[in-house]
Amino acid sequence: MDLNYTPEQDAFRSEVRQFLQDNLPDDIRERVQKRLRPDKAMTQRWQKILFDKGWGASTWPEEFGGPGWSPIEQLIFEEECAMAGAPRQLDFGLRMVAPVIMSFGNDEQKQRFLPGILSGEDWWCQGYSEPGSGSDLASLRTSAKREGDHYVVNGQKTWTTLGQHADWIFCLVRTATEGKPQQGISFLLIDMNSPGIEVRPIIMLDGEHEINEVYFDNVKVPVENLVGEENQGWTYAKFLLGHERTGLANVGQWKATMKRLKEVAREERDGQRPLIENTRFRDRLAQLDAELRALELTVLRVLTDKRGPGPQASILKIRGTEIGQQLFEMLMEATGHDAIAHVPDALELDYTGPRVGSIDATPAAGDYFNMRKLSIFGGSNEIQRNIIAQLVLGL
Amino acid sequence: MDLNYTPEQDAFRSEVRQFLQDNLPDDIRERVQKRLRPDKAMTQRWQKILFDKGWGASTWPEEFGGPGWSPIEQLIFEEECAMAGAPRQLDFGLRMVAPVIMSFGNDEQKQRFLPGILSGEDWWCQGYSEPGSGSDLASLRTSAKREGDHYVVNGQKTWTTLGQHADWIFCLVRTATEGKPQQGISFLLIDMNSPGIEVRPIIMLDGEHEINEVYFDNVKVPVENLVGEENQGWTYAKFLLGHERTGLANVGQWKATMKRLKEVAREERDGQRPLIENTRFRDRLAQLDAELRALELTVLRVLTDKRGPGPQASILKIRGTEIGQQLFEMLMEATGHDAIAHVPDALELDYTGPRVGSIDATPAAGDYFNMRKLSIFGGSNEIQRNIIAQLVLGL
Amino acid sequence: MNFELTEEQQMLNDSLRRFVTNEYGFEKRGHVINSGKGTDPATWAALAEMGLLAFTFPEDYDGLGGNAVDTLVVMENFGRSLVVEPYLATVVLAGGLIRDHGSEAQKADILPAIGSGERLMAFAHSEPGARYNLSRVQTTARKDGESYLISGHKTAVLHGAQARQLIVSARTSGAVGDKQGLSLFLVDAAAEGIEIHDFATHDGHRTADIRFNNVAVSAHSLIGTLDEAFPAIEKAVDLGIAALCGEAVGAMEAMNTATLDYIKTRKQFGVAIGKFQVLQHRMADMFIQAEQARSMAILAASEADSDDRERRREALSMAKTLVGQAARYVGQQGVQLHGGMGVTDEMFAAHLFKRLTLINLLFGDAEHHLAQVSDGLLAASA
Amino acid sequence: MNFELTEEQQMLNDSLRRFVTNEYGFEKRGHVINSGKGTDPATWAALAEMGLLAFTFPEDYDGLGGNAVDTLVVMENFGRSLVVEPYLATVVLAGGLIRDHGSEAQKADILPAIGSGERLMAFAHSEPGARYNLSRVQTTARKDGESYLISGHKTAVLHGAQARQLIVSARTSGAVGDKQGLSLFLVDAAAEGIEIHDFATHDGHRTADIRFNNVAVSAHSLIGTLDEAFPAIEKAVDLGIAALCGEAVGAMEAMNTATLDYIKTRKQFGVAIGKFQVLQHRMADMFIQAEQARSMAILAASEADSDDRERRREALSMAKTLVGQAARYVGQQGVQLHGGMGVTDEMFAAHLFKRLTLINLLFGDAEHHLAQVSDGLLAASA
Repeated sequence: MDLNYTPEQDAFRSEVRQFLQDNLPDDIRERVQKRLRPDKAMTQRWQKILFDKGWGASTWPEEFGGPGWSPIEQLIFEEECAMAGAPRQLDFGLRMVAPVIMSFGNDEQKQRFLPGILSGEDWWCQGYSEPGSGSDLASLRTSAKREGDHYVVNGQKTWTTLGQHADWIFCLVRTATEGKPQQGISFLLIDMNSPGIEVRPIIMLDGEHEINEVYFDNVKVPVENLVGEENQGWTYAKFLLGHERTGLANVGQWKATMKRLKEVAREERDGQRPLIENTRFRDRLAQLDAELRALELTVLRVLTDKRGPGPQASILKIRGTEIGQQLFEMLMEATGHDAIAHVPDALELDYTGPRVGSIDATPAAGDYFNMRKLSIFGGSNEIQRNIIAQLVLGL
Repeated sequence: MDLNYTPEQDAFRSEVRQFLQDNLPDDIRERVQKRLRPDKAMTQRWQKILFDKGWGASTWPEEFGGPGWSPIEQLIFEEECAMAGAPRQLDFGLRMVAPVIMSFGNDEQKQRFLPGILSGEDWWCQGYSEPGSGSDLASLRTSAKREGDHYVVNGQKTWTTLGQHADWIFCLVRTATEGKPQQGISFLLIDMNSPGIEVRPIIMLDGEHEINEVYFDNVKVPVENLVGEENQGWTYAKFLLGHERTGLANVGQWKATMKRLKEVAREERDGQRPLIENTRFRDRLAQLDAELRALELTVLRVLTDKRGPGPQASILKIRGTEIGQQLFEMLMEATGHDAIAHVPDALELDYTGPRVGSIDATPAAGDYFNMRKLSIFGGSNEIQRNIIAQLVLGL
Repeated sequence: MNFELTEEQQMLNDSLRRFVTNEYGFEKRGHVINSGKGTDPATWAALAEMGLLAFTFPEDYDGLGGNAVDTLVVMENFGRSLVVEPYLATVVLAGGLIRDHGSEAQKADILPAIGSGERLMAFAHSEPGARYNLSRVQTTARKDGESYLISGHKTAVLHGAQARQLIVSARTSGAVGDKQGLSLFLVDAAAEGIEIHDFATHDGHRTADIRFNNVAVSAHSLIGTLDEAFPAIEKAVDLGIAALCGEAVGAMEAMNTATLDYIKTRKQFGVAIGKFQVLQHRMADMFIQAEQARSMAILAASEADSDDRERRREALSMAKTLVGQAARYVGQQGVQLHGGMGVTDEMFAAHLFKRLTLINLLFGDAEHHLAQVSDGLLAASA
Repeated sequence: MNFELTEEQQMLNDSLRRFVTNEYGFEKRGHVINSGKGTDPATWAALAEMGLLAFTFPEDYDGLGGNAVDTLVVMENFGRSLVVEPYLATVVLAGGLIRDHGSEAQKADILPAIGSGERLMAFAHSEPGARYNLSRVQTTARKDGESYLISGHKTAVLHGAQARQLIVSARTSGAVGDKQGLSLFLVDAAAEGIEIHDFATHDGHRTADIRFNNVAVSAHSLIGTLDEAFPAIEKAVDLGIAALCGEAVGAMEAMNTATLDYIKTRKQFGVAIGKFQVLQHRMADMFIQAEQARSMAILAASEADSDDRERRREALSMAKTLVGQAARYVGQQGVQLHGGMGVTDEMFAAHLFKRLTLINLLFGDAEHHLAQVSDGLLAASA
């Protein structure tokens, strides 16, 4: 048992850090660190820079253009990126559809789709949830009927994050109605420019446009866009949900957020003293800091476990989202009543108008509101506890 | 809306306080305030003193020898008794079986049983739970078979608090096996000196003998000891459970405990300063103090509500027990590692031997352990939340 | 000891509840907010018509002689429908200050004008970096002949840009942080040297950032006693806290109702999700929290008018602590039980959550007030 | 970076687990406790036989050169079966102090004697009213010719009455509360002037209250450097904390296993109570808490031997905070889920709960250590 990083891992960390220092554009860094409104161009620009370095997909094996890093190296990379103020890479392509294509797609699909994901040229979104099927995903009803060499898709998807930018959507669709609801589901890749697709924005409680509804009206999808076998999509979805949960621990991101929270606590004033000198506020910070450390160690334990992450990964989803939510709650509470003002224009980099309080107050409440999604999306935390109870504890 | 007590209520409080000052024996007060081991003689002595004053049963109407106090007066009486260090009166007779006898018993039963309860001469205990039926009370199996002018009782009761002292036990017994389990239950009063009854102690986790198992082997009970109608016992039991829950808020008791906790926080040392100057400890005390205030006000709201306590009373049971448990947890933590020592002899009034730490450390951990029962007995807090969800919220 | 509303309060409650239910729906509220004006003239006039804007003023000034319990009744109804009118700023804070500390002339001029709905007011007290420390005032009022010149920077001024007059706290002596040396002035919002930035808040209200640059006011503008304004400020804030506690209780009730409705109808895995025991217990806990908060809001309202400072402060800080915690719990869990719908702007629950969140942040969050209670225990033991 | 046990540790773990499972059942444990002796000679000899009592001592003194991670393995197994032997007092605390700070002669005399099982030791440090403040020492050691005379009152001395030798902290200079001026002495428990009161603890261990009345010890009894013992005391306590964290993790695992078994078999309303979703989620939370605590126990063990004070203290206080909180949660909920049975002395769960409770109280409870972490943040920001 040795909790120190090896010299090789330390050297790797230095290399990543140096690269970030040299290559992360200042305007991007500023945007991220000030928690301004993200945009598509920024994400794509950064993805291209990583791609050019050969680091476009930290989790991919070498054969598909990944760097072939170990799980620990992936974690180091993510942490350094977050700490440096790099934007989050787009998970939907890199970490969600790509592993499915790699594992279940055919060679043609791999050659056709993976390069665009890696370079960031193709923007992917997810078509899983439907208005009637949230936690009960298997009850989905969007249908795909085989007609000759294509499927005709009808139905509606929802909670499609960043779908307004997307070139492609990966969908779970119903190709058969017999048997259990889990049977008869297929995994389909759909061009967002296909006729019959309409994207409608859903405004979130923070006033931002991040999620969408996607309507399919007789959308024709070539059969070669079916991944794996027809009616086996549930298997791939479950495979993918496991992937998603490990990522949702989000330790690198939260360590960067914690660092910022500590800075904010030093910068914000509590009357005659810096806020960090307020024992009550600092105690809560300390509690959260300890919980984050426990989460980090638990992630490392899972990553180095030769048996790989099992249903225990649900712990990471639960704790990761709870800690993330508390971090943003404290960031809001740190700025006190300055956080009440809603100044959406001030979320742009070029904003020079008036604002209330420090720059940290501007995104504070909006971010807190937005982060409530963490315990709902990606399998709600209630569902995660069901998974632990049933699959780990056998209840 | 007026949260002040009326002048009449203030005068009543003064009268009670004066009576307690004049009549509560010092040795009893000392025993209670030092949280020493309770004993039967002490409880009976105090009950007799109250009885002689006409205050033996604060909740009883005048026709049965009660003082006919309003709910607010009852609360004031309880609070003053607790604050003065009077021992708790025995609920099983006064507040559990007595209301059932008053409401459902016949005149003969009222005349026969109520006076002994009021004077404290008769010690009552409760025979509800059985090894197989905890929260699922209706599944009880102790049987009473009618044979001529008596019932023959066979079976086993458990969790019988202070049953080792009891003269009488009120029991739920099965008199019919058809229909739903709630049907076929009868409410029987049984003389603990009847042949065939055996009481076996259960030692609790604090090492004390407080609860018992009671075995019935062909115990003959005269039919005139049946309360109300045969097979209608479930109705009476539910009536009684409602009574019990209101009492379980225990506000008077907890206010006295809170007062003591504040004193302990001033008396215990945290190195160079009194513990109360430890901000972290004091903040938790303040939180609990606020919660207790909220509970008190909620009790007063329920008591003055003309519609009477409905299933909302479950809130009082939940919050009352949670607050009580936290009070004793803090009393333990206030004495720090001094609380680890287990010195059972020191729970007697005449103990003069060595102990660890202050006198408050002696009962600290044992009381904390013992109080875990609060959220389990009397309808577990899980059951109470079921009641709120189902009966209040209609879920 | 009783918790009943008076007949008058019951009537007030009934008519207000009818009004917000019938005239202040979700859509209407959206229009008011989107107007950017911070108040809806028709609604404000209707509230004046009902007598609400004068309820807590003395009868000599066209009021009804009401108290903080009446305010509780009003705010609870506002909370239920998330009314965004400037009632707290104008009636509770500014109106309360004038009522309790104004000169005869000030009362005669202002209270009837507020009561009739024709004048909006605001209380400009907080300053950047002060957080919840009420005595941390850097704004100064310098005597200049017969007038005072006010300079400084106020923030979090609720409905400040909508007000015709501002009540401004300023230091007339003492050092920053001293409780002694603070004074209150009545300032015309249109006076020279005032720069106002108007902002929306996340919950559909308005807040202003106001700079005073040698703003001249006459000596008659002084409210109460020179240098002795701290107790008045503290009490005004306590009245504000009591009002917010009432509003929070109404919003929590609305959140619980909305959530209960949702989980009774929303189906997953073939059953209404309200059949899942975990959600049942969550809902029970939300209900318990709201009930405890209601008890504390009643306590706050009963003590808010009191001049027994120790007792009032303990009660108000206890109330804001538990109400803030309950607002957090009920708000978060209400959203959680609404699932994905809960984080969309189209659901009332999301707006209830936002208001509940901001109520916790106004006039001191739960942690701040717990610290007040805690430090009060230390004082009591000394 | 790896979390695997070495082959040696794996063997240790396997043989110890076999031993406690086969030889240290509930009934056996009850007999040991009821004997009042605080140790079972046969068990202690078996532990010595396995090499456990010498595992963390240098090879030069018949040890195996192990570290706090080995102690973690041992303590976790002890926690699982609630072994009440004086391992913490003798091996971890006293043994650790001698190993790290003893003179050659002290090491040569004591370490092999501990390792072979023939000598029990205890660490007498805490004093009445000190609570968890390690520098709050009033006991004095006064130089008297070539000896020291020790006077004072020590409390919460784990297995103090069973020890043949005590390591006693005493003030040789400075004022009460100073970190400077503390020294450690080796004292024979049978020395004149020592009065020992032996007490049972609620969890079946023993604790002593010890008074020293001019107890004379030779200058050779000094352990480490005169006046400079504070860092040694702090580190010994950190080793103790790491050991307790390991024990807690074992006890939590046992509690979760026992509770899971119980709710899978206990029936109410016609079904196993483990079918109720609320209990399922409770159990999931107990499992999560235990896993997080395990991560922190590993951190504690990895840092406990470090001489980098800041880093070690932060890690150990973070660990004790989260482990203490987890111990509280898992202990309380384990009892709750056992229902009435959980509060009876006959259930193993009740004993696990008691031990978990006392572990939180030993060497600083969760709140104490959270304050340490918190104040460390302030230092880091200064």
